[in-house]
Amino acid sequence: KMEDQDDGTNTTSAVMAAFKSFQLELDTKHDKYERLVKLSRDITIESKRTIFLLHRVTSVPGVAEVLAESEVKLDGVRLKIKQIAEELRGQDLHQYHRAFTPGIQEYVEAISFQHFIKERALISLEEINKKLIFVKDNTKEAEGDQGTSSESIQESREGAVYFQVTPTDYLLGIADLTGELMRMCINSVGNGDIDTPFQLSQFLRQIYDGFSYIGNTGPYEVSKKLYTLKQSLGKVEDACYTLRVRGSEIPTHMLADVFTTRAALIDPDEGIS
Amino acid sequence: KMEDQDDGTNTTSAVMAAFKSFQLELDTKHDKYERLVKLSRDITIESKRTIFLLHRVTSVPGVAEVLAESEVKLDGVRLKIKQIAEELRGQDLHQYHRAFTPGIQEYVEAISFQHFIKERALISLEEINKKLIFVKDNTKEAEGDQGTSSESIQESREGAVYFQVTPTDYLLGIADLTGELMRMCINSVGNGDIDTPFQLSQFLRQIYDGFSYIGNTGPYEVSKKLYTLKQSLGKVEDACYTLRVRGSEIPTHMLADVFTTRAALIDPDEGIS
Amino acid sequence: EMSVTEMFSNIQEYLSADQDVREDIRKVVQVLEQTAREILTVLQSVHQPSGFKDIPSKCLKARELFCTVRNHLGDLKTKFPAEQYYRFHEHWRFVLQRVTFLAAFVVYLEGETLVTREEVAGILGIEVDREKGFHLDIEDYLSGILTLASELSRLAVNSVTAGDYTRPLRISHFINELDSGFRLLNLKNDPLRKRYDGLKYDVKKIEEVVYDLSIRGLAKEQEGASTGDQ
Amino acid sequence: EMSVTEMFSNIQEYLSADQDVREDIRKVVQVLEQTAREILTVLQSVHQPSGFKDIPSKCLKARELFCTVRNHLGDLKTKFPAEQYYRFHEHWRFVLQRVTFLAAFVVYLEGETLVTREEVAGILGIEVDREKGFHLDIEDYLSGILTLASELSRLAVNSVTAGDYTRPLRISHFINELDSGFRLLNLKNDPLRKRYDGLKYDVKKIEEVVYDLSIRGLAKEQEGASTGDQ
Amino acid sequence: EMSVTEMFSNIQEYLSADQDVREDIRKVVQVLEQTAREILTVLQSVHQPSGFKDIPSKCLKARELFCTVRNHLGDLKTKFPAEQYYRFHEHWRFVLQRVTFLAAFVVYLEGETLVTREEVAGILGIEVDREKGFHLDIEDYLSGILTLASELSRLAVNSVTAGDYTRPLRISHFINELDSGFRLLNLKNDPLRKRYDGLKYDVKKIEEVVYDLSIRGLAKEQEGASTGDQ
Amino acid sequence: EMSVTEMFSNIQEYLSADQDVREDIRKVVQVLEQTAREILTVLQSVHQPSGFKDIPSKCLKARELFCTVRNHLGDLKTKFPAEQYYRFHEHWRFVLQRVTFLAAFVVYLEGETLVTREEVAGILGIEVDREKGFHLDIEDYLSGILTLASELSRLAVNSVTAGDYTRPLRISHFINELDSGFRLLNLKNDPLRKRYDGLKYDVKKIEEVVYDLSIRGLAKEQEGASTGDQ
Amino acid sequence: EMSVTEMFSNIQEYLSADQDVREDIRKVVQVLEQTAREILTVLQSVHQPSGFKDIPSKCLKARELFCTVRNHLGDLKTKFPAEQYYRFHEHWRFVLQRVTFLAAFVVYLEGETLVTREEVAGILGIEVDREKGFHLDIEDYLSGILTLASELSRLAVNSVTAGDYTRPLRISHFINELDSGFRLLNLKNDPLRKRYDGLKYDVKKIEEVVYDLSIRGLAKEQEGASTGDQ
Amino acid sequence: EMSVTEMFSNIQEYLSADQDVREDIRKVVQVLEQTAREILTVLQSVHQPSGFKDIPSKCLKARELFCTVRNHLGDLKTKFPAEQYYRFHEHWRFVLQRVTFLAAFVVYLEGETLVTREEVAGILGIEVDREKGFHLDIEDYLSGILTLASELSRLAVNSVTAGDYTRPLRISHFINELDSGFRLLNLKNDPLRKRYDGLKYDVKKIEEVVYDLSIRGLAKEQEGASTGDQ
Ligand SMILES: [Mn+2]
Ligand SMILES: [Mn+2]
Repeated sequence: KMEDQDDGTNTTSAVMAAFKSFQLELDTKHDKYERLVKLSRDITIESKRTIFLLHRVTSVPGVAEVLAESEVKLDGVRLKIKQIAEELRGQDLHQYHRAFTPGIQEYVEAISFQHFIKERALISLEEINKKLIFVKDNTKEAEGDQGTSSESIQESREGAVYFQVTPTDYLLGIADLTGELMRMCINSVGNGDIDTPFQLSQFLRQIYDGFSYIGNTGPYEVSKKLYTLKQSLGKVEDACYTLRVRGSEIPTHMLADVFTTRAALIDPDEGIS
Repeated sequence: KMEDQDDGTNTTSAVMAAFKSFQLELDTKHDKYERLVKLSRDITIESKRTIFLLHRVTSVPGVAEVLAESEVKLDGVRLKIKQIAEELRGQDLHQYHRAFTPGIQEYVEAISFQHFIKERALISLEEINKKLIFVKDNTKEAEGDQGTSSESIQESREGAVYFQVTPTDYLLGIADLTGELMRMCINSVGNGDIDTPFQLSQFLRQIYDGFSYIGNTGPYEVSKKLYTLKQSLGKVEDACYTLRVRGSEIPTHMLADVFTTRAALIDPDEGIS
Repeated sequence: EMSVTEMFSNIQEYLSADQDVREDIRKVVQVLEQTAREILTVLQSVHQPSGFKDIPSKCLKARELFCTVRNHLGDLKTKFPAEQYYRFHEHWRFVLQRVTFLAAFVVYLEGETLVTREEVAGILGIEVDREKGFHLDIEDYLSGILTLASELSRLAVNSVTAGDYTRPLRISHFINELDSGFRLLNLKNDPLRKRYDGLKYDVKKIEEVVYDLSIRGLAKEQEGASTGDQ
Repeated sequence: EMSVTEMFSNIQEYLSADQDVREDIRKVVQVLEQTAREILTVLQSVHQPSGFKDIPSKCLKARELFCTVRNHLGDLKTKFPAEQYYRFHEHWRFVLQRVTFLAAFVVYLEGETLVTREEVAGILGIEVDREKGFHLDIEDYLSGILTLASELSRLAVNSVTAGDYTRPLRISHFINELDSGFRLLNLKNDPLRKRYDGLKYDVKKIEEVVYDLSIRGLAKEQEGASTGDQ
Repeated sequence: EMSVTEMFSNIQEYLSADQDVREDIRKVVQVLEQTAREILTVLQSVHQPSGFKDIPSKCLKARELFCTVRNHLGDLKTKFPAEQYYRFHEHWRFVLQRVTFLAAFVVYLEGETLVTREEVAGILGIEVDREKGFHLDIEDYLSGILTLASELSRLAVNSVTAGDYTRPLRISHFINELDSGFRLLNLKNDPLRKRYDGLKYDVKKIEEVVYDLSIRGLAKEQEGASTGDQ
Repeated sequence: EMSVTEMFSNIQEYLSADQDVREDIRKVVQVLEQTAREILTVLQSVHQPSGFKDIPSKCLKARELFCTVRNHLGDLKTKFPAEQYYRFHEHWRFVLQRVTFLAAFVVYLEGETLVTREEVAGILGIEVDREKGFHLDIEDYLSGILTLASELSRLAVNSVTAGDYTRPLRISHFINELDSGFRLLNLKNDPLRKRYDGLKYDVKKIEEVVYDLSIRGLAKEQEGASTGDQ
Repeated sequence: EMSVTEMFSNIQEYLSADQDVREDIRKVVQVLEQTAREILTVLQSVHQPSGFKDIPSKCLKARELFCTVRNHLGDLKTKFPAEQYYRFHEHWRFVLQRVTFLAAFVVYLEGETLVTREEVAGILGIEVDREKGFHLDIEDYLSGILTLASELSRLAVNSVTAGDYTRPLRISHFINELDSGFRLLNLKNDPLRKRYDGLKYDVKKIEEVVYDLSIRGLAKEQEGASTGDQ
Repeated sequence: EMSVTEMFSNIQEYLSADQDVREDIRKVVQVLEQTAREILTVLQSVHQPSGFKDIPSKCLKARELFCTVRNHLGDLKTKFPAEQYYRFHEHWRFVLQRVTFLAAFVVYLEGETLVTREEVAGILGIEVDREKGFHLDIEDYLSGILTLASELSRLAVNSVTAGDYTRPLRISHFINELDSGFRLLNLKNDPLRKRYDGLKYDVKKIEEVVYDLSIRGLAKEQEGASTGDQ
């Protein structure tokens, strides 16, 4: 039935050979993409869990312990990012960007949250990227149990592997951070902590001003998050407002009692500055 | 600052203990879900590649070879489904259904396509499920390189593991199959094969009638695919129409030539029945 | 040719049966919702100034209505194969969270303790372990508990209105414990997470009530007395 | 406080620079599209009955215009850092597929062979390997080739109108080979897959033309002659 | 052939007539909305500190404007056959809910009672029973009542600002009763259900106002006095 | 207080009754859809190559099933007061368009004429005039007719495949008439307008079938013979 | 306070006036659409086998109806200030494209030439230059022309059915010229670009008709004869 | 043939010119947006606790930046013929609403008055009357005013936090007046209507702030003092 097809295929081995190489090239690319998607999912989950862990600082006494535990978790995440970096070695990062961008954004959110808790400051893109320079380390490598992905790692080249978070992923991660900061603020109020909300409102306002300054010149995904960001800021400002309003009543009533029964409450005026 | 929180947490170890167990339960569930999503993605990719492979039967002489190769690929897919089955052992399949339904639907599409090529018939749900009963086999198990997931497999129980495709996943897979059958039909015309299009139009009409009969009583996803299904049928009917119309011209011209130069072309009237 | 038609007939039969099951479930769920609303009406009255006096009798009345809930849930179990719980989960998920909340509210009002999953299951006449039969999903249990938290923040406000200045402190203690518990959990971006996000506002509200009482010296006054009561 | 503002200033600078790069790229791409339309107009005339006579001269004219294409692409390369090809890929993806098709069409018309990726890269003055610089992405190459297939199915039809009965057979042979090649590929559900789905209709159309010629004995007549030509 | 043309001509006549009816309805609805906005402006002023003094005169003024509403609705009835109420329901649904709310607000301000469906129908000059003619659909009535609830939560806030510390308590009582009423209803997942879900926020808001008064001893102070007033 | 509770109890009664009506309607509509699907299965078989032979017997079978349709629709009428047709219209709108199409298809297959609204009403056992009772809305009739057009374009294709070369010509004539009819209508930008926009594709499709037959002399050949048949 | 009210009253006056203008425009556009449909019905009949005979008389009839179009458009101009053309453009954009197509179709049928923008403006009694008054926007002109292309591909098919084998060749020539013209344009990614992408299907369709005639020797046969006719 | 090519060449010239105009407009709009963002940054700092002290200096700084706005808008006017305002309206609509808001904010901060359309036009260096040239469309003015309302509700909150207890009362008065104004308008179901629906949330928010101050006696306390200041 298909005789003329037959000799067609035989005589034109050049075209078929070319397409066989295309097949290999495409499959290799797709497989790599798929491995990156899986790494990204792992990073997302572990980063989210780190954020949950970090929220415990507002209720638990041992801040240092929580921070230490979060560092261990983030070290784990960074090992995954190292695997991404290894996959991307010699590649154009942007070719596979869509595969791992969700995970990286979530990592930015987690590390910047941790950084805020430690330093009460915004982590810079440079600081984030500095932590993503990995020295070649075979012992650590063997430890990782992802048999599938380690097969294709080319460890032949000398020197460090590194991963570069793009400014856009950084921005998107920071935009999400503001939601966590809002949660932290409300939690602080609930726990009788008055300093933190005022600190947070200052900090969030700075970030909000920063995003307003960028406005719609950034990528579309950033503009989309502006609304949520504004809402979070509103919630934090409302919380500070309430603290201020209720604080206004102390002097008129039995002030002494307050200080004896609730030593945690300090004069809110201090908190404002 | 948070002294009263402190003794709160100490004195109420019952509640905290309960929540610690909840934490474990939730994390276990989410981890399992995640592993199933990954398996599903693997199944999808491998099933899609099997379908591409099967389309080569209309252009390549060795149908048997292609079928054999597809069987090897589908064996690989079934090993992954076995892993799903092992994850689900003792679980309620529907609890994790959303995690693996895309992969399973794609597998149904691939196996039913293979079955049609072999048997020119629709594979039944029972036949599909029959192939998803797995005997405990430790050698095969060790072969699988997914170190992460094998950790949690409980191989203690005796007997076979099995997986049951739901009727809905079966329906959705078959709905997608019709798209592949349409492709196969047009490819056949392009390759001068006249029997196949008429067989396919008969077969597709039956499936279309079947879906019409189910109508909107099925799940929403099925209804959504009805339009594409109707379009595929239209394309196949058009192809048969063209074959018939152009076939009508033979007798009036130099019929003999046709048979000598293009032996592949048989009288289209035969193809109609 | 015959076989394709047959196959689709079989599937159509399956789908019909499935719809019948769902229809049956929907009916039971509807009456269950009705009963849940009745229990809610009974318990809601504790927010009224007058309602603080006879909490025990309200609890008793609610307990009685839970018999009906048990009956309905007993009925529900018979409508589908036990091992397909999650196939139809969406149908009763909402109402089960609702009655869990109601059970938790009753238990709280009775003894100011957090109802355990086992207790809820007991009150509803269902199981804790999936393997044993119709059970209470952990996320549904947690969701019900979160509704309790927001109900208690309202109760704290209203108990001040009713002149009971010690209850808010006890509620505060209770809610803080609950909050600590929830902070142990890693939630996905699902409805439960969204509901959990509301908890911090309940905690905040109660803290504000306690604060209001503190600065007025109202908390301290009664504190000694009420601790004895507990 | 200062530092947050600074950080956002830096990012804003980055974003501005990014937009400038994109603006530059867009401008070059626009003139490239203009040139592509000109080449297309030159080559389109082969579909006219009169156009079959002087194909070589048309090809020459197109070849000249490819110089301009090379210049534009040379210009394009200078607009962004070489290793960020895929960051801006979407901007030139479409036009690169377009000129790939045009190169493939010229090469086909000249010698009835399938242009290789290397040849296209040569005609466009770009690279094959990503590592070496501005290159031709494999999917863009394949996409351009698929456009050729559909152009050839049209050419088969029009060559019959123009009285050339042997060309369709040669096209049929060529397209069948291409089809066999594409069947080796595993495509994702992306634009390329969608475009590939059209190939089977081109194959079908050409098969129908060949059939029409066969049953009228028109194919055979000239066949001997044209085989010699090739 | 003739008959098909004739048939479609008839159909076109029908379609034109239908479009004319809708156009007529739209025009009446527009002026009705205008009047509704005027009534709202009259009643809105009760939220102003000064507005608490002359509520009765505001109500009178609103009552007068309801004459205009009655006229417009009387006009509306003449625009379409009575039995096709639901065919065009969407056109006036929104404005009918609006004027229902306004009627309920007036009635509340006058005597602090919940307007009945009969009363609303009376004020609007329409029917309660669907059988008797242009009527007030029950869902539209309920929707108007829910708008009242949210208006009253705002009134509670503003009456405190205006120095009236007893009104919030009365509003609280009223709203609680309304809430109990709604809890008797088994609402489907429709727009009304969604709006009802908002009621609990109004209830909570008013409870918090009452709480604020209680904890500052402001509620009791006036209570004795105001009870006399009423 | 009593009165509010009473009032809401009454309202709940009304709402329950309404929900029961809707439940009843839904059930009848469901079986109606089932019957409609059965008729479709019967009629769809005319597209099979073998199906062209025994069209009359298929029509008879469909006619029998329309008895069931009439019964279901007769049942449906009893479920709600006649003047509330438009209140529940959305429940049966889709299925009524469906059975209208099926009636139009049967009538076409029997005598190749366009079914009138009166005929459809007769087949379905319902009214044409809204005033007389449960009727066939004009938009629903038109929608059913448009479905027929697209079914006939498919039939034209398949009748050629089955070797019947004259039917497409008759279908072409029929569809052109229908198209002229629709051109008399001034449709708004509603679903019907969108569906009508699809009619031109059906017209074009059938014209191309007729063209294919004409250019091969197939239309004329059979025409003589078949004209005698009819 | 006074001034704010005054200011908003002024604004409301402005808004009302604007809405009135839009209402007026809508009404004129509606009758214009009616007339456009009538012209279409007149011209559509050229697709009928019988329609090929008296094309001139159909064109005359259409020309008469264009008087009405001119009147309506004259009316439209008076409804709004000339310099606000683009403020209300969306209201008449669609119908203007429609009558442009109809004018282009008439002109083609009369002399097989492409109507210029000036000619269309003349037929419609409007301006070409925006500065001079109510004009025909260039995009709307182009859009009307593209509709003509698809109508001609249909005409090519139907003229073969009607036995006129030379018209498709002339249409093919005309369409190729049009296609070359459009290739000179640099269209943005707007609706027009999308519509232009459809042109290549019309070109292809007509080429296939010509092919069908060629391979059967039908094109040549008549060619000699028909050339004389023209 | 010549003429078609010529015609399309002319059209392409026109299209190019049009695209150039749009490109020019886009560029000016981009820098205008940049300036708008700078003004926003200046004014947003009033929300900082420290920002309440030097509002006048912030306003001065903003006023200076409005010079730049005027220059940009002056530049914008030169990019297209005045009568084609609505042809390109969408390009600058958003930014014009933005700078209107900023102008309204400055004017409010300076003297706590509502900026009129005339004032905005003055600040922006554009016209009020459409006839006189590049003007401020009324919808754009209203949209800018609504943005001010929501900014002021935020300002009320933050001024309390900063210890200024009288500002919220003045804002409340201002917003109520604005609300009354808007109630005079009959807005269609367009974006403006949607934005207006948000105004009631701003009103409510500010009323709650005033309430919080009233119940704690904070409003009165400062009022005496601050009244002197003003
Ligand atoms: Mn987050
Ligand atoms: Mn598929």
